Parts: sequence; C-alpha cells; structure tokens
Amino acid sequence: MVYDYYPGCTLKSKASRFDISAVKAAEALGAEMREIPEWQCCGGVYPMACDEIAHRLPSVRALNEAKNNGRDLLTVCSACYHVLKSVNYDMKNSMDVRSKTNSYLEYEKEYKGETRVVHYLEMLRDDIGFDAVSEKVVNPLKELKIAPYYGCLILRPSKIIGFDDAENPVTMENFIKALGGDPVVYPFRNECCGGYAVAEDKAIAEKKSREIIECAKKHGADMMITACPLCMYNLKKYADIPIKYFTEILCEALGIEADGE
Amino acid sequence: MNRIGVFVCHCGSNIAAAVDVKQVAEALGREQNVVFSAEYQYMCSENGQKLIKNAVKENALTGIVVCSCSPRMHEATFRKTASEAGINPYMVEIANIREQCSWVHKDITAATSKAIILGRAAIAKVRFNEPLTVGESGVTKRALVIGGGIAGIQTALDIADAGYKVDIVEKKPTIGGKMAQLDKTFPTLDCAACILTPKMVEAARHENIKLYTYSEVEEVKGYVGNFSVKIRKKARYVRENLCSGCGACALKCPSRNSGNEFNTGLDKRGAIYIPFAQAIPNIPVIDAEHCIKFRTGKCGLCQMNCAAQAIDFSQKDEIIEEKYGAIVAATGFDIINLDKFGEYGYKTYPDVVTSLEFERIMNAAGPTKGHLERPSDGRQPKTLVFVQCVGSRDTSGRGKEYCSKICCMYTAKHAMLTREKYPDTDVYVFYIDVRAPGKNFDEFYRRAAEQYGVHYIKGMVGKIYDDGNGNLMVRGSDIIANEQLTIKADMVILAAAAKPDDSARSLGTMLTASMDTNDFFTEAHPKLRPVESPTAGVFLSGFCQGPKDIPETVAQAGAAAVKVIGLLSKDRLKSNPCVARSDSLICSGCSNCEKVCPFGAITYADARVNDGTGMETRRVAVVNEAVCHGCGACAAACPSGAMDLMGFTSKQIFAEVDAVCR
Amino acid sequence: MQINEKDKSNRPNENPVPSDENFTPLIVAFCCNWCSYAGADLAGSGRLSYPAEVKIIRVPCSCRVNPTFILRAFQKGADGVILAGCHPGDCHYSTGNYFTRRRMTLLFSMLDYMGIEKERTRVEWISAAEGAKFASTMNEFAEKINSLGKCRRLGDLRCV
Amino acid sequence: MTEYDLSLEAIRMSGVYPERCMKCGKCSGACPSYGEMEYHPHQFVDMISKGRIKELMESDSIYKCLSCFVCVERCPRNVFPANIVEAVRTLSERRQGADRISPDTLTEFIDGDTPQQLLMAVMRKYSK
Repeated sequence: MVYDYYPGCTLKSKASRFDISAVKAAEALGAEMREIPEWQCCGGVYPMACDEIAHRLPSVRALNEAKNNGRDLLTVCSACYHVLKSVNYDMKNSMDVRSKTNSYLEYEKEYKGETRVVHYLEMLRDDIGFDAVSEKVVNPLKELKIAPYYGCLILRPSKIIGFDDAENPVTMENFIKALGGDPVVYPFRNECCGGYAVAEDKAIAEKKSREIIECAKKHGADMMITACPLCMYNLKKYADIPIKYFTEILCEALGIEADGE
Repeated sequence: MNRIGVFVCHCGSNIAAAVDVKQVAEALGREQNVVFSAEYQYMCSENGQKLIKNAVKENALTGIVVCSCSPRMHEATFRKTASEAGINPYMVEIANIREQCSWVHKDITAATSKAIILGRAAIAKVRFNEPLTVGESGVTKRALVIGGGIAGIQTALDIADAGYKVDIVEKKPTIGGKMAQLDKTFPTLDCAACILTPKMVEAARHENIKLYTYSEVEEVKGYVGNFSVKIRKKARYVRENLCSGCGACALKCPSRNSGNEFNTGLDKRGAIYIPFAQAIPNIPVIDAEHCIKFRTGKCGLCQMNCAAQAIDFSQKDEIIEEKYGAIVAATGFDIINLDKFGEYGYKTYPDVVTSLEFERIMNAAGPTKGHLERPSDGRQPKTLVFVQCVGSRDTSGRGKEYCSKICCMYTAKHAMLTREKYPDTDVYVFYIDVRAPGKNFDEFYRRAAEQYGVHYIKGMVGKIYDDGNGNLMVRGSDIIANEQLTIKADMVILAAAAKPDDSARSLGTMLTASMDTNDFFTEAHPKLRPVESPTAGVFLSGFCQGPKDIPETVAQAGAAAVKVIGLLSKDRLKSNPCVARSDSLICSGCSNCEKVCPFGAITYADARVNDGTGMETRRVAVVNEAVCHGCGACAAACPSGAMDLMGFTSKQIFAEVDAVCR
Repeated sequence: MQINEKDKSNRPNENPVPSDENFTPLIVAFCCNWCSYAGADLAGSGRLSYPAEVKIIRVPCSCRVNPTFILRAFQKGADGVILAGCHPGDCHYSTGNYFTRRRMTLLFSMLDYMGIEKERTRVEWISAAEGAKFASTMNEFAEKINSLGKCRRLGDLRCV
Repeated sequence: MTEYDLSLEAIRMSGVYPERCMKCGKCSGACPSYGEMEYHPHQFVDMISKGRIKELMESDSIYKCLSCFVCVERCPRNVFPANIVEAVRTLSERRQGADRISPDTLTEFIDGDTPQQLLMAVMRKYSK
C-alpha cells in the first residue's frame, strides 16, 4: 500500500514526534507514506466564506498532485484532514469554487474532487484493518484506561467529513482495543478544546480543556490520546494525566522507537 | 358533421384575473366546427350548466369544450351536464386554463394566448371523440381492512354494523395497535385501554367481522368491486380452534430472552407468549427465533403443559385467497429510529427514553405497574426533562420534515400526569412551538403550565451527557431568557417523530395506491376526498394518510367506512369506458400487447375477418373490457396500430399535438 | 427591516443562463393523469410559476405515449418534448412507467441521428405530491431549450 | 455600503439560507462558547436575515466562535450558523485596519510549545 502523504506544517516542527511515529508505524504495518513534494500549508482552518478562493489553493494543489499520482492523499493531523476534505467537497459540489480555482491554477485537466482524502485512522480501520494491526502488537497496552479525544475537526460536519458518527464515534475506541488497551467512553470526547481561540482568549481554552480532562478522568481515564497538535497544545497545559498522539501509543504497542519534539 | 360548443369559465377571478376570457371565447369561436362560444362567471354553477344545456339544444351541438379548471376537478360535472342535455357524456373535453394557466402565469398576454392554444387542442381532440357507453361490473359484498389498530377496528365495526362482511388483517398477534399501549388519552385523560378494549371485543364477536391476526397481505389483484387478495396467515404454532387461552404455556416457557414488544422492550417475555392480558384473540404465539424447541429440538415444555393439546410445532404458514369489493388501508404509525440523534444519548443512557416507552412506564399494566421508575436503577426520578420535536420538522436528513402533530399534546399529558402523581418532581419541557389547535387542546396545554407547574422552555436541547456520577446533564437553550442552561435530570423523555408504519410502502405498491415522499398514502383530493385513494376501491383510515390523533383517526375511520358502505351497497358498478379496443381487421396477432398488459386483460381468439380479399380466420387480440384499466400500454406497443385506447386514441392525441404546435 | 427575497436569490451558485430574447420556445409536456398531471395541478394551486411556453397534454399513463407522438411534435415545430410519469414503482397501473423508461431510452438514442439534440427530450418522474418539482423541472427544461435555441424542424414529407 | 447591502453580502459569502431557520435554538443549546458571546448563534441567523449586521460586526462575539461546527452538525434545518458567524467576521476584518490580531502583536501569546498550526489559524481567523 502506497499513499501520498500530506504532513502539514505542525508535524514538520512542533509535532515532529507525531509525524515520525506515524511514518514508522505505517512502515511496520506495510504501508508506505510518500510525502508529496513542495506541499504548502493548508491554512490550519477551513475558509468557510464561499468567495475565499486563494485560501483553498494549497489544498487543491495537494489534492491534484495526488490525483496525478493516482494515489489516495493521507493525513495524520485532524486539522489538515478537515481542511483538505472540506475543500475537496467544494471542488466536487460547488461549481463556483471549482471553476474559479481551476481557471486560476490553469490545470490542463480540470480537478473535480476526484482524490480520496484518508485520515491515518481511516487507513488503519478501512485499508489495513484493526484486526491486522492487532496481530502485529507486541506490547499490548494492558490495564491502561485510555480516553480518546476526538475534538471537532475530525468529526464535524459529518455530512462533509464523514469520518465516523459525529455524536457517538467508535473508531478511536476500536483502535485502542486493537492495541490491547481499555478505551474510556466519555461524553466530552467530541467537545471543543477551545481551538485557535486560545490566542484571543486564554480563559476560554482553559475552561473548555479543563472540562474535557475532568470528564475523561471522572470516567476513569489514566491517559488521553488525540489526533490534533492544537488539541494537544491546549489540553497539555491543564492536564495532570499523560496526553499522547495516537500514533505514539501505536508505536509503543508495535514495539517501535520513535522520537521527536 | 361536428358542431362544437366552447364554454369559457371565469372561475370568479381565478381565471379572469390572469386570462382575458372574452378574447379566448372570441378566438375559439372562430375555430373550425365551432358553432357556439360563450364565457360565464362560474360554468360549474347551476346557471353555468343551464347555459351549456341550452346551447346544446339551440345549436344542436355534438361536442363540448369547457375551458375551466382541471379535469380532475369538474370533468365529471360537465359530463353529467352533457348527458342531461342529451349528448353522450364522453363528447366533452376540458381545457385546463386555471391550474395550468391562470394560476401559474402572471403575464396576461402570455396566459391568454396559452389559454387559446389549450382551447384549440381540446377542440381538435373533441372532433375525434366518439360516444362511449359505460360498462358495468358486479360488486363483491365484502370489505378488507388492513391494520387492526383503532383506525382499522373502527372502520370494520362501522362497515359491519351496516350489514356488510368485513375482514381485518393484522400483522401482529393481536389487534389493538398503538392505542393499546397508551396509558391515558389527551385532552380528557381517560384511560386508553378502557375505551379501546370494549371495541376490540366487539370486533372479535361481531358476526360480520372476521379477524386474521398474525397475518399479512401478500398479493392484491383485480379492481374496484372485484379485488382478489392473498393473505399469508403466519404459523402461530398454536391451534386456534383448540386453545382455551389459559396461558399455562406462557408461564412454563423457560426462554426469557426476548424483548417484550408490547412494553417497548422494557422487560422480557417468553418465546411463547400472549402479547398482553386483553389481547384479541387471546391465543399465544410462538416466537420461533427464540424458542428453544425450534433452536435445539429439545424442550417442548409448553406442549407438555397444554391441557388442550393446542401446541403444534409443525404448523405451516397458510395462504388464504379471498374476494373483496373494497379495501381500506389502516396501517398506522411507528416512531423513527433515533440512532442518528447521538447528541440525545438515547442509545447510550438507559434513562433517556422515548415517549412511547414512557407511556408504558406510566401504564398500570406496564413493566413498572404504573410506578414512575427510571430504567437504569428503578429509582423514582425527581427531575424530568421532556424534549419535543426529536426528528420532527427536520430537513437535515436525520428526521422527518413534517410535524408529527401528536407530540405537543402527549408531552403536555405526560408532564401533567407526572406532576399530578408525583408533586415532588420538577418537570421541564423544551419546545420549539407548542401546537395545540384542537378542541380543548390549548386549554389542556395551558393547564399543564399554569395549574401543574410544568416549566415550559422555548428552546432546544443541544446535548445530553452524564456527569460521571450517574446524573444526566441536559444542556439546552432558553431563547426567551436568552441563556444557555444545563439541567441536572434523572430522566429524559424524547418526543420522537412519528412515521408511517414500514409495511405501508409495500402495501401501497400492491394496491397501486399513490404515496408521498414520506410514505403516507395520498388522498384523492386533499380537501374534498380525504379518505379515498386515487385508486378506485381503496380507502384510507388513520395515520397512514397523515399524522392524526385518536379522535381524528376515529372520525376518518368512520368516513372511510361510509365510503366503503356506499360502494358495497351498489349491485353494479359503472366501469370506465376509456378502455383499449383492437381492430381485428388490422391486428396481426403478434402478442406484443398481451406482453405489456399489467392486468392480463388481453387474450387471443380466432376471428373471421374480411379485409377485402375474402373471408379468412385469423388469430387476433381481444380486450376484456371489465379487466382493462385503460393505461394504454398496449396501444403504444402495437406495431400495426390495431390497438387503440378509447378517449385517448392516437388520432385524438395527434390532433392535440398538431393544435398545440400550430 | 427584512431582507428582500429577490435580493437574496443572487447567490454565487444561482447564476441564471442568459437567454435569447427573440426566441420563445414551444414545449410539449405529456403528463400522466395520476401523478404528473396532478403534480401540475398542485403546482397551480401552489401558484408556482413556470414558463407559459409549456403546454400540457394529458394521457392516462406515460406508457400511452407512442414514440410517434413525440416525433410528430418535433415535426410540427416543437422545440422540446418532456414526458412526465409516476415514480418507478408507483405507477397507477403498476408497470406502465417501466415501459416508458425503456421505450424512451431507445427513442432518445436515435434522436441525434435524426438531427434533434438529445437534450430536447426528457423523461421525468413527478408524483402527485411534487408540485414544486413540476414547476422547477419545467423551469429548468425551458431554460435548457432556451439555451439550445430553435429546433431544426423535421420536415413532414407528406405535407410538402 | 449600507447595512442592508452588508447583510446581503454576508449572506452571499456564507452560502447559507438563513430563512430556513425555524427558530428552535438548538444551535445555541449546543454552542460551547455560548457563555462568552454577547450575541448567540441563533441571534446571528435571525439578525442577519433582518439586515441587522452592524451590531454583530461591532460585537466581540464574532471572535468567540470556535468554529467547532457543533451548530452545523445538529441544526435540524441545514442552516450552518457557523458559516454566518464566519462571514460576519470576515466582512468586519476586510475593512481597513480591522485586524483583531496583527502580525506585530502575534508574539504576545507565543510560547515554546505553540504549534505552527495555531499561528496559521490566527492569521486566517483574526486578520485579513
């Protein structure tokens, strides 16, 4: 299995351990992640205004590259996943966005949203299969109660993102089970951590993050995992239990060493 | 020689406001064969019809064109007028210049010229109209009611009381339907079982009513007055003629794993069971999926304990064929699946229940004997939150876009009953709008708010979650106070949207009765024919036609019964003369028409024909006019043009096309 | 103040197709009596407007429409012909619209050969409950025919 | 631009049909940022369709939306309140000198762990 890989800006710097652990674990599971050349930052947030064409271009370039390579576009970061998938949805469904973007980029063949955008968790779930992952586990995460934290971007709006049931997701829970761990199901796993608003108002991020952490702990969590560096940043400040990227516990379970910031 | 009269209707201002009716009458008056042309304010009125009749007599008209509303509205009226004036009723054509012209085109010039063209098309068609005589067929004096809830029972009782035989087919093991599960009824708060069970008993004992419970309709053939229906009577594995209904079998059954449907799955029942104490018929049924005997071959405890020796594990489904003159659909409703509404936690938290479940919890014959106990720990809840419009008025694709109509009132009822029985409770109702437009309905809802102290909050619940200590936290908005609030609740009751029963769709297809996008049966006319399906001989009763509460359902059930009685009281039915006809002189006997006929109305016979070269015997198509519905499939399929459809002959349609394109 | 309905319609994905002002198309719509004709009536009672160029001919069932009716319309100067019936599975006569579907697929595949653009013909399923769909379908179809322009008339050899 | 035109522009930019709203208030019942906002999601939808955009543009509420899409996810009428908030915010920021956070003040909240993603998001969300 070969994927075109879109790492995104944070994974190449502050969250390098997220990137390294993801690539190494994929290798061990028989999937190759080929970083696409000259990718540009997706912008971190999806431009919701219909007339924001320029902000959609980096995503379209990456999507078109993957289309030309005839491969799926894989991301690990929730935010990149959200942006790429939303922009791809526009390219498929909005005549206005499609025609303006294509005429700006002057592609020979129009890009119409053909590329499949895959999150790393989707790759594990749908392409490799959690059963196959489970077979490769050497250090099962026994007796560890792990609370998966989904956040917003990987789930919503489910009509466009379509990753999992937005209210009762099960992918990360099944992922933890596959690694031999004990998933904690708690109601705030899809609540917002405060996101980028931390820059505008630290108090709101603190309030939201603390609510989530308290809820997870009350439901018995020893550890939390996430798929988004921004969630990691917000949660980590106020957490008294370990918070990890999901790929880190994947590497632990598979017995792979992966370092990074 | 054609002598055509044209009559242009103003329909008050409905047509006259957007179409220059004078100009239309004048223009059409100049058409070939038109010898009379007039306009009048209301052509369908007594005076309008008199005008037509006089014109027919004075001008010796042979054909009539009325430019008015849709033929679906008044074609029958004008045909009757024609026949009273002494010409064949099928010499009338309608040009629809209201629904398809004046109401949809605002520009007078464009609408007027279109009206003239539509009039011309009708004139062109009427030139080729032929006098047709109405055929007749007999009527089977027996009605079929599909569905044994309050709608079906009431319809059947009314028909039976009028002296006609009627059969009820119910898919569940007992009649009674959803009403049997209810506790009290709004706005009078009388007990549902007390008013329903006597009717169930009456239906069972009535000499004119036959019950087929645990049965489903499998095939419907025929036409109005002469339906032929196949009913599958599913195996109960209990011989109905032997069973005394003692219930010993159900007591002894060791299997206790099946959710009790009657109590909405809140408790368990055995594999052999009687749905509830007042079930009709009072005969148990074996649920083969959960029966140990069926699964492993061992057990048979029920058989050993049956003094009447009624248990029969070898029983098979039975197919019953019966003839009916009329069919009533009364398939009722169900509530939607709440899987897509994860934010309310219905699947996650046992104390989040649907209103139907709450109905069972509050019912004295229910799983908690009528004590308000929450499902998770049996504790009596102190704070209850009701959420309305769960999936109703929802265009996001998760629910139903219509208003379920009954939820506002039953929620007020639940809230009121809770406060009455347990004054120490706090009851909140989240609502978008309270819709209470019925007799004593608004008064009832206000009583809940004013006298019973139910807290009505205008707003919606955004999320329901547990706080980790077993409390349900309900987060919602109060739009009037402009605040977001979180209520710590012990129990949440969701007013899930109601939808037509799943069986309605396939039944609609079998009956060739039209349905809307929500699987409600469509009525023949939304105002004037609300209990009839457009398919002749099929009638509608209860929720299957649209959301309804009990009084409305009973009223509609009675109305449907009257329509059925009216039909069954006739000895002969007039049949549509617009049927297919084959010209044996042209027919080559190719069988194309026979293959496309959906009703099997075409057969082949040898005919003696003379096409000018001498008599010979040929195999030609013959149409059975009583069976033909007049769809015209055969006429379009016929390669030689021998087959034609009366009232819509190829000549007529060509003439219309030519007139439209002129 | 309330935002004007008309102003609102100027959203990016609603660019109307410009039409040739001198050309008014002639559109013949064959509608089955039970669904689409009733749908047209419903569009009427809902006052949902569509172009006056659409002229409806009532047939009992869409399957009554012989392909020659459609060719005749083109021959006599129609610019577009639309055939509307009940949704598949909902035919008043059980199976009529299935025949329509097959028959028309065959006819439409031959139209190009006759010099008539395929887009000038269409089969639509419109139920008695879909007044809005009737109006929007007719608007859309009329727009399409407008953009295609006048139809090259099929010469009626018998007439000349 | 008049307030009316601005409202119209915001509706156009958002691609949303605010007239579909049936005023149920579910968006506000779900909003995680409700307590921080002066105008709440349902008010955004209501006010924009009445052409009252000025109050919204001048309020801090437009910076309090977390773009978490909960309102979009749960709206029973397909209204997309978040897109309306975004459109009002974007309109406000497109005016000269209306940046909430400029590159000069960016350093104020940066610490050793700040992910690049956050900087990008801030540039997109709080400045033009």
